[in-house]
Formats: sequence, structure tokens, C-alpha cells
Amino acid sequence: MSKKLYKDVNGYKIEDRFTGLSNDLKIEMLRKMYEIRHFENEAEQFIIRGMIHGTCHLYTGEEATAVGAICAIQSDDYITSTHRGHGHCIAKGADLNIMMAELLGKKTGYSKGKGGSMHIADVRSGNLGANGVVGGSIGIATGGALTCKMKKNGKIVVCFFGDGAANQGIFHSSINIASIWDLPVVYLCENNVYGMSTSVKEAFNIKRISDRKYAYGIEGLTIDGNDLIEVFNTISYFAGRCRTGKGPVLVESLTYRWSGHSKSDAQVYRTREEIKEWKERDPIKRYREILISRKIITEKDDSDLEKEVMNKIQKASEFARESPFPDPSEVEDDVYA
Amino acid sequence: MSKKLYKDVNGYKIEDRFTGLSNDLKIEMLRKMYEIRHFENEAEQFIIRGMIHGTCHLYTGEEATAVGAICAIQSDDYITSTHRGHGHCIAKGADLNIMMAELLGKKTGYSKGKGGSMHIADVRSGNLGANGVVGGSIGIATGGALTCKMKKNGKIVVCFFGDGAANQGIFHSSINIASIWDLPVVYLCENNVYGMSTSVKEAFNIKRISDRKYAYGIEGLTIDGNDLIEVFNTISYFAGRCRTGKGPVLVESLTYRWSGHSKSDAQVYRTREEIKEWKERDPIKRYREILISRKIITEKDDSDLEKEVMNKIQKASEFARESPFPDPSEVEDDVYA
Amino acid sequence: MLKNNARQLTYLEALREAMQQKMRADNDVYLIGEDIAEYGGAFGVTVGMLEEFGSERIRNTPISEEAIIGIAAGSAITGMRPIAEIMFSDFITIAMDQIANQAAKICYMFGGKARVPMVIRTAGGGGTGAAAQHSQSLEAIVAHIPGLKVVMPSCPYDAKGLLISSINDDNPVIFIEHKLLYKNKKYTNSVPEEMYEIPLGKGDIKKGGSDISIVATSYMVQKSLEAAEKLSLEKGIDCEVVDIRTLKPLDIDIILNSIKKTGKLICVEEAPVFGGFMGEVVAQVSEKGFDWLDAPIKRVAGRNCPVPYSLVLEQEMIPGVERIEKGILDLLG
Amino acid sequence: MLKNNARQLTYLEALREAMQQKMRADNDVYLIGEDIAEYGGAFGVTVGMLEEFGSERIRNTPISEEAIIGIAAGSAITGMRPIAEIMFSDFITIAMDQIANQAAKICYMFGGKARVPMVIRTAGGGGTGAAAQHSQSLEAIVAHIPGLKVVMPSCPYDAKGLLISSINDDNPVIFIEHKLLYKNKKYTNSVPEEMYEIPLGKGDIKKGGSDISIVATSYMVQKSLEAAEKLSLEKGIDCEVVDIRTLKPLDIDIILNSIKKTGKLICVEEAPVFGGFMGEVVAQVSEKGFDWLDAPIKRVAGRNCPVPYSLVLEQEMIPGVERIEKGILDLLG
Ligand SMILES: Cc1ncc(C[n+]2csc(CCOP(=O)(O)OP(=O)(O)O)c2C)c(N)n1
Ligand SMILES: Cc1ncc(C[n+]2csc(CCOP(=O)(O)OP(=O)(O)O)c2C)c(N)n1
Ligand SMILES: [Mg+2]
Ligand SMILES: [Mg+2]
Repeated sequence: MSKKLYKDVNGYKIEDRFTGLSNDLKIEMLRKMYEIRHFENEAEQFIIRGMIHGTCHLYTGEEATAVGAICAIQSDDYITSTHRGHGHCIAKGADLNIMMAELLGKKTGYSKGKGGSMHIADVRSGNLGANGVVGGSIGIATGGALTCKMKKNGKIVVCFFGDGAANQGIFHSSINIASIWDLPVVYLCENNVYGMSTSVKEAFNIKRISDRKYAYGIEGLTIDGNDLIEVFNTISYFAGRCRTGKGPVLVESLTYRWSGHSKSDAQVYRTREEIKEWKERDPIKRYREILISRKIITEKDDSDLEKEVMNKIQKASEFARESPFPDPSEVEDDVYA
Repeated sequence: MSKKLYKDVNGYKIEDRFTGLSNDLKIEMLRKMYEIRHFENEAEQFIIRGMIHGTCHLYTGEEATAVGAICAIQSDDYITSTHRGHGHCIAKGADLNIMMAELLGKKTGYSKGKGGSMHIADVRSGNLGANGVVGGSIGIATGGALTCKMKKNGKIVVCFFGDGAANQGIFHSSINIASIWDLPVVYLCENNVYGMSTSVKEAFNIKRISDRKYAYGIEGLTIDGNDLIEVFNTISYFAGRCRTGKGPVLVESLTYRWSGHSKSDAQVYRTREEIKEWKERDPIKRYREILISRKIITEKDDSDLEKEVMNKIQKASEFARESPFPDPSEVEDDVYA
Repeated sequence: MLKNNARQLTYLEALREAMQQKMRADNDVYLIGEDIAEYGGAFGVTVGMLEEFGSERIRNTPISEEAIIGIAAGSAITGMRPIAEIMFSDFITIAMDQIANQAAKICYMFGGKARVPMVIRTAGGGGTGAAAQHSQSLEAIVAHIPGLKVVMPSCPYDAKGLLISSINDDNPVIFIEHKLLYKNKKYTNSVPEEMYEIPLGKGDIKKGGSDISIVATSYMVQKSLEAAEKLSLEKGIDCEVVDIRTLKPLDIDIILNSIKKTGKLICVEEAPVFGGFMGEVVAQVSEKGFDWLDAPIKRVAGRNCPVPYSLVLEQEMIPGVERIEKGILDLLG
Repeated sequence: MLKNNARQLTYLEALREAMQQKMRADNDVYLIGEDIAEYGGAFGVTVGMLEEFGSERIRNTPISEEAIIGIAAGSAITGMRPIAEIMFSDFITIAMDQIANQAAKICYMFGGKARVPMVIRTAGGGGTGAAAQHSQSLEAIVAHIPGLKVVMPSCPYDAKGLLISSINDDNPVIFIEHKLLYKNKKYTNSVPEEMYEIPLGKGDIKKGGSDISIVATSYMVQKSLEAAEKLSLEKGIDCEVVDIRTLKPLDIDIILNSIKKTGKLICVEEAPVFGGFMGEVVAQVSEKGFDWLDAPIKRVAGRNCPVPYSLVLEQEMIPGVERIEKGILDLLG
């Protein structure tokens, strides 16, 4: 790994670990972002066509945060996710077929159709699950980190949650305990400007959510969540710090939710201009251009890659559509282990 | 009122409002502290003699915080209190007879015997009640402040809570809302070094609980909670600030609980020396000596005052003992308004 | 019904009108909750209210259920009459201490010397594919707590009258609305324009009948009416449908009077059957109406599992018209 | 009983021994809660455990019930077997989202692909003068939630065996202890030294009898036994006392078998009667045992109010031996 400095920010000497990565890995990250983008596009199609019973919260526009953070940790580390969880799940290595099947409520889905979009989980890949309760997974992540510490297994947890979740009580009580016990958790707040219709300006009286670190005596930083390289380097740095037993950190990743909150959102609370501005900061476009300019891929490679991904999504979609529904008789299965 | 400076601390230019008070008021504060001290002594006697069904949390040693803070606000301002609530209740002007009767579960008590020590409340005097749930009153205080704001009645709320309560979720979610809405609340954290057996060192990874103000973008300070004059001047200052619509503040008052947590506490978690050290910082002794040295009272005035208070407590005790128990038939009364 | 004028409203419109009228009449009434301002609430109940009443009285909050209820309670003790919206009833769990230990008990703990006039409006029930954490029917949990009142309207007319009564009540009222009723044109009914109250603690016979009594709550009242109609047409069975409307206080007399006539009782609710509210109904009827019963009381309710996501499973979990019909036929033997 | 050796333990000692033995045998078992280390827990249950197991496994927390349960659940999914102590059962309300929406539902929401082996130990019940926020019996609330198991031991022998089973169970178990049993020498009994399990979902006949069945939980089992003894001596009435031990899963068969014999049922619990757990017992018995009943089922339970402070009121709120006796006599007519 390169020991070059990426950024010296607030005294954190964040190394440039990105540049030294293999090209394969760099391209893999682009692929993952495409997977998320096109998975969400397909999910949106399903919603429009009324094939999703329930709602979906799309991750479109925030891809760099999930992919940058998850590629910065080990594959057997844990994450916890949110109601807007497809991106985290894909980045952590879930199978797209099985995910898509879950969205359609099929027996072949991750939860056999019992969980759906809001409870997508692939525990085997270390994803401890999406969560329909805003803030609901912050305690769970903290508990996962306690396991890591008690079992001394060298693992860490990345806990994703939204800006909205940062005002729930469990944010406070959990991070405090993680701090006094030096638990290895990266609390990663995805500040996408809104919690449903409520802007962070309305919900907070502080400029940076990461400043809440002062309430717990922990480290933290606010980063550009649409810049995959910044996310990757920062989380690499802090994950490493966690792994050496120095306790939790609070990172705020600034990004933007392109879609409405969920399928029934008229978006009266924001302007078209604002959305447009943010779309110009498309994390995929930014990263792709870097890879092209650094000659890691060509334009052609890129469009091939995207096509390949779109194909894969089509396959997942077919798999999901063709999969059987669960049998009603299974309804009371799995209530207990 | 005097405009002299009491302290310039962290840029807060806290005026000396104490010196300009009338002697009567200064003596009144000493009286209130004696009332609390002797009320608690009497309550302890009741506990020892098995006359209190249930438990009591004594405020002994912390008198300057309740009295200093409550004398710094208007008599029609609100307070919320805690499980350790006798001191707040007395300082806010409750009748000692009625309080003592409540402790003994008598019909003549503030809650007709239904609440007891842990739920002592005198709503008419603006005391919105003690609370058996640690942290439980922080939301209520915030709601009281919302009323003040919506009704534009010029009142404020002082919300008392312990160091232990500062790690509950509702501390976080309530103060955040008070901050974004500029509600007039003084959040007054009584840091008495322990939450039951757990020391603040063990429960926090920060030096000053008042630093949690940075999480909400509010003002605040840590003060010597055993120095009545410091408490009075600081709360006067911040209460004034609240009243002008500048939003909530977080004040940490450093003090110490002399007694065990409750009647069944063997106190294995702290040393005799520590208790002794703190007893030397007796808030009553300190304040009395100041009044004497400033010739506001003589030694004799002081001992007369204390005797007078002890008499009053004896009367309260008699009143309570002689009062009738509620009738069992009343048990389902007052469930609904 | 108070008045049978022709104006048809949806459940959602009736709820909104109740709040608007109360807010116009009483400055102490205000709304507090998540996304209730510009957005108009997750289900649109408060659409337009920000424009009329402004942000001082339509108080949009961060996502902080526990604080919402604590603040509502604190403001209620000091003179306001808050209506707090908890977006999904599943999230009352986050505020459960403030609901059950604070709001519900303050009046009693303080010997009647404080009152807590507040309404917690929340959307309950499933059928929307929102899965385990957004579909629960948690009324049994709050109904058990002394000091609370619990209301579950099944139609627009009741929604308005019960909400006005709840706002006027000096106690904390948990007011549980059903998501599938909000905009449902099938279940509109005529709603008087003026303010009117439906007293808390009074059930309503939604359909008279003599063969069997069906006691139901909320959306299940509508499903029971459909089942009753089908059985009437297809088999000539004459069901009486009793909508208890308020779980607490419970109008046990209307139930007892019904079974005096029919001798048979079936209880229908959406929540998982085990430990559900209908256990209370059965227990009271068993105690007070044992002699009038000529068959065991039957419960038709949700299965004992969380609400599943997949449509086929969700329909299996939540009772529908067919399951109610089958229950009735089984009971009639 | 498994073994009738002579060693008498208190309830508290039995609980502590169960935890000690499991912790010695399994490194994944650990304790988390407030004041459980030096202090030994508010009621002394964990006294001495810090010395034996150290602060890594006896994890003293700040006052943060919601985080305690969330952390326990997260550690359980990832391989630990936490025992979380919530000091008073009243405070499970603070953690209710984590209990009811998270721990209880994870297994189901994830299609059985995660398990949450955790025990929440908590002290319930009144009689200690601790008033409305420290005396509740909230078992009905958790028993209604699919995915939870709910255990309430009434004596030391059961306490140990049921706690061991609860720790061994792969699901979240709410284990409600009674404050008046902890150190009560009146209710010690012989407890085997070895580890033993009492299966969850099996009730126990604490006293056989033929005239009437008393179904009770926790401390009310002891009160029922006292009432039964008095009635036997004074009136020759032969009561059968059924301790259901686990509310969920519920051993309905042991209850049905008992009423087959007696034809009469009285249900005794400490919680306010309205919406209490016994409604479920009554409903199941009404459905499945209607023909065996020759009298209405009666409930003797807490009054419909918060637990009051004053001794005279508290004794009126919570059922005692006399109220149980009276209930039995009324029922026997
Ligand atoms: C406890 C809770 N309250 C309210 C909701 C409804 N809700 C779902 S997502 C959401 C907004 C969440 O905002 P944020 O945490 O910023 O995540 P984002 O949707 O922006 O990714 C709300 C209010 C919920 N699911 N859970
Ligand atoms: C929610 C809750 N958890 C636990 C308790 C038990 N308990 C009562 S007081 C107390 C300590 C409170 O500490 P702190 O807030 O510092 O107040 P202090 O007693 O020091 O005045 C605890 C743990 C409680 N009453 N409420
Ligand atoms: Mg957001
Ligand atoms: Mg303290």
C-alpha cells in the first residue's frame, strides 16, 4: 500500500491508499456503482409497473458512499444498513438475482419474500441488514462491534445511517457506549440533505453532523460523499484506526438523494434546480472520468462495462420475475429460529 | 440590578447579580438550603424507622444547585425535576407539610399518597414534577418551553437532570429540537459524580458534559454546583438569555451526592475519603460563611435560622405522621382527569 | 348518525376537517410530527394545513419520536392541546416510555393535579406491502396501560366525530387510523359539516342482525360488513356487526346486548391473535355474558407472525373477508 | 421436580447460579446492564460476578436502555449470547423499538437467516412502594409480539431451570423476575447443583386439586398457593394451582386438562386486568374448553390504575390472598 498522503484535514493525515490499488479493484468499484445505479433503475421500473407490493427507497446518486466505504473494509467485516439499503447490500457483495427476487416478494429472495426492500439482508456477506426504523440499526451495529471486540476477531463494523437518523435517541446512547468501550465502529452518516421532506437545515442547528463527535470524545470528519476516492481513502484510514482498538469514529458523507423519498413523494420541499445541481455532481460520472483520464479504462471499456452490468440486471430481473411466490402455508415459518 | 461582572468565562460575561440582591433574599436562600438539608435528614430518619414504604433519593450535599438555580428564575417559571426531587420541590416553594405527608403516603400529600417521593410535584408552583424514569422529564421540560414560546408568556423552564440522564436518548432528541426551535429551556445537568454506582468517568469519554452543547449548536458552561453564588449568577445570566428568545442552554453543575444512591446502597463503588473531601465542600457551610463574613448575618442569626427551620421540619413531620392514609376506595380515582 | 346530509368525505378528509375546525376554534390546539408541514404527512392527512395555520402551529420535527411525545406531553400539562402524529404506529415503540410511563401516568401520579390533554394520531395496520416494521396493529399494547384512551375509527363519519372528542378530552388519547381507509373511495360516507362529537366509550352497531354478533375494530369492521353482506345474500345468515370504535373505554354493554340477541360471538381484529385486544373482549363477555352464549367465542385475527412483505404471505397473515366468513360458518356449525 | 436434594436456595441465588454456570460453560455468554458490576445489580442478583468474570463479561453500562438492548441484539446476531439486565421492567418501554421491532423480528424479516439468542432479564411487579414507574407488570405487552418468548418464574427451582433454557434458546426471551421473590426466605426451595433445563412452553401444576383450577403467574402463584391452602384448611375446597411459567409459548394443554377435571377456572395476575395477559388464557379456554366449563371464567388481577405509592392503596391495587380467596368463593357460588 502506498503511504502517500491523500489529505491532511483537521490534522488527520489520510493516506492515499486508492492510487496503489490494482486496476482490477478500481474498475470493480466502478462496476459496483453501475450495478447499484441500474439495479435502482430497474426497481423503479417495477414500482412504476406496480410489480412491487410496498415501497422502495432508491439509492441513486449516493453510490460513491456505499461503494467507497465498503471497498475500503475487509470482505468479512460487518455493515448495518438502512431503509435505503440496496446500495449497501450490493456493495457488500450480495447476489443481484436473489436481491431482485426479494424485492418482488419471491421465495428465492434473501428473506424468502418475508422482508422485501426495507429489510434486505445478506448476513453471510456480513450485511446485518437494512432496517425500516430510522436509526434502528445503530444499536445493532454497536453490538456487532462488541462481538468483534470480545471475540478479538479483528473485524470492524461500518454503520450506515441517514442524516435523519442522527436525531434519534439511539444514535446518542449507542455512540456514547461505543466510545467508552472503544468499540470498532465507523458510524457513517449519509447526509443526503433530506430526511424525507425535512432538510438538514431545518433539523439541525449545527453545520456539520460530524461535529457531534465532540459529544462523545471520538474522532470524525465530514467528506465529499460523491467522490469515491475521498470516501475510500477516508474510510480506509478510519477503519484502520478502529481496527487498532482506538474506538469508534463518526464520518459524515455529503451526498444527495436524486429520487423522491419513496414512491409517493411529490417533492414539493425542494427545487428542480437543486436536484439538477446535484445531478451534475454525479458520483459515477466523476469517478469514470478519473479512471479514463488516468488511462485505467477507455471510453469503450466503460461503456462495455455498463452494458455488461445492464445485462446482469436484466438477468436478475428475469430471475426475479420467473421465481415462484412463497406458499401461504409458510407464513408462520421463521418467526422463531 | 448590578451590572458588575461576576465572571468572564469562555467569553460569557456573567454579571454579578447576587451582590445587589436584598439581604432578605440572600438569607432566604440560606433558609431554603437548610430546609432541604433538614427535610432530607428527617426523611432519612423515616427510612431508618421503616416509615417510608418505598425508597427515597436524598438531595443532601447538592442544595446550592437547586436553590441557586431556582432563586435565579421567576416564581412563575417552570421546572422539571428528577427521582432526587425533594430539593427542587422545596426550592420552588412547595409546602413542607404537604411534601412530608406525601412521603408517608398520606391523603394530605401533594399527590394524595399516590405519587410518593419519586413523583413529588407541585404543579401550581410551576414544578412539573419529579420523575422516576432517568431522563424521563427532559422531553416534558422541552414541551413546557414550547408552551411558553407559543403562548408568548415570557416564562422559561429549568430542566434538572442527572449526569446519568445525559446518556439517555431523550436528552439528545429533545435538546436538538429545543435548539432548532429556540425554546427557552435551561438544561441543568446535576453532575454529582455518579449515576447510582456508575461514575461519570466510566459513563462518559468527555471531560465536561456541557461540551455536548456542540452537538446542538447551543450555549453552555460547567460551573461549581456547590457554590450558591456561582449557580445563582450563571443561571440568572442564561435564564435571561433564554427569555430573550435565544434558545436553550446546557449548564453542568458540579456537585456531589453525600448519601448512598437510595436506601439499599452499600456504596462499594466509592471511598470514604472521596465522600469526606466532598463534605468539606459543603455548599451550606460555604454560603453561610460568606454571609457571615459579608456581615449579612451573624453566627447567632444563622443558628437561629437553622433552629427555626428544624422546628418547621418537625412540624411537617408531625403533620405528616398525624395525617390519615387515603382510603382504599380511592385507588382508581385520578387515573383520568 | 347525527345528520344524514349528502356530503361524502373520505376518511382522510374527515380527519383533516376535524383538526382544521378544532384549530380554528381553539388556539391551544397545534400539530407536531414528522413531515406534516410541506409534505402534508406521509399519508397526506395534513396537506394544506401549513398554509392555513403556519409553521408555529404545524410543527414539523426531526425524526425523534420520543421527543415528539415528550414535548407534546409537556406542552399539554402547561396548557396546550397538542395533536402529535407518529407516522406509523410501529414507531410508538420508540416513544413508549413517554406514552406509557409519562403521559398516561402523570394525572394519577400527581393525584389528579395535572392533566395531559393530548392526542397521538398514528397510522396502523397492514395490507400495503410495507412489511414487519410498518404494518403492525399495536392497539393491545396501549389499551393495557391505565391512563390512556384508545380510539380506532372505521369510517369517515366516526373518524371526524371521534377525533373531535379526542381533542376535547383532557387525557392522552391514542388515535389509530388505518392506512387502507385514508383515501379509499369505497368507504366514504356522509359527514356533517359542523363540528360534532362521538363520545369515547360508545360502540356502534354498523349493521343489525340476529344470528351472530361480530365484534370488530378499524378496517376489520369494513371487512366484517362485507362478509356479513355476502353471507346474507348467499346463505341468508343475519349477522350483527358491532364496531367498538374505542377500545378504551370499552363499551361492553353494546356487545352484551348484541349477544343477548344472537347467543354467538365472533371477534375480528387485524393484530396477531395471541395476546391481542380481543382477549379482553372475550374475557369480559365470558365473565358477564356466559349464560347468553350458546357456542364458544371465536377469534378471527392476524396470524402469530410479524407482517410479511410478499403479497401472498401478507394476505395470509391478515384476516380477509373469506377468513371471517369461514369463522362465522364454523361457529354456526 | 428433577431431583429433590436438600440444598435450599433463594430465587436470587438460583438465578445467579444459572448465569454463573452458563458463563463458565460458554464464553459467548455475557452480561450487560446498569449497575451490574461492583454494585451487583439493583437487587443484588449479580453480586460477585464481576469478581469471577471480570469487566469484559460483566458489562456495566451508562443509563441507556435502548442502547443496551440494541447492543445485545447486534452482538447476538454476530455470535454472542447476551444476557441484558433492565433494572425495572418499566424501562423496557425505553427499549421497546429494539425489543419489539428489532430483536423480535430479525429472524423473520431475514427469512430465518439470522438468529438472535438473547435474554432480557428484568424485575417486574409491585409491592415495594416504588409507585407507578417502578412497579409495573408489563408482560402482556411483550407476550403479544411475535418473535419473543416470555418467561416468568415463580420459585427458585423454576428460576434456575428456566433461565438456563432461556440462555440456551436461540430467540429473544423476556425473562421477568419478581422483586418480592428475590431474597424471600419464605419461598426458597431445593435447587439441584447441576445445570438443568425446564423447557419453555411447559406449565407446572404447583398443587393438584379437583374443585377449581387457578391459573397464575409469577408471584401470584405463591399468593394463589396460600389462598388454596387456606381454603383447603378452612373450607375443604380443593384447588388446583397451575403455574404457566412461560406466557409465550403458552402451555394451553395443562390448563385445559386441569379444567377438564375441575370445570372451573380462575385466572390470577398482578397486572391491571384490562387488556392483561389472562385475556389470552380466557380466550383460548373459551375456544377450546367451552364444553368443560360449568361456570364463567373469573379474573382476579390488578385494578385498572397505575401502581400507587401509599401502602394502603398499593395493597388495594395488587391482588392479595384475600382477593383470590374471595374470587374462588364467588366462583364456587
Ligand atoms: C423511526 C422512524 N420514523 C419515521 C420513519 C419514516 N421514514 C422513513 S425514511 C425517513 C427519512 C429518513 O431520513 P434519513 O435518515 O436522512 O435517510 P434517507 O431517507 O435520507 O436516506 C422517514 C421519516 C421511519 N421509517 N422510522
Ligand atoms: C430509565 C431508568 N433507568 C434506570 C433507573 C434506575 N435508577 C434510578 S436513579 C439512577 C441513577 C441516576 O443517575 P443520575 O441521572 O446521575 O442522577 P442522580 O441519582 O445521581 O441524582 C438509576 C440508574 C431509572 N430510574 N430509570
Ligand atoms: Mg437523509
Ligand atoms: Mg448523578
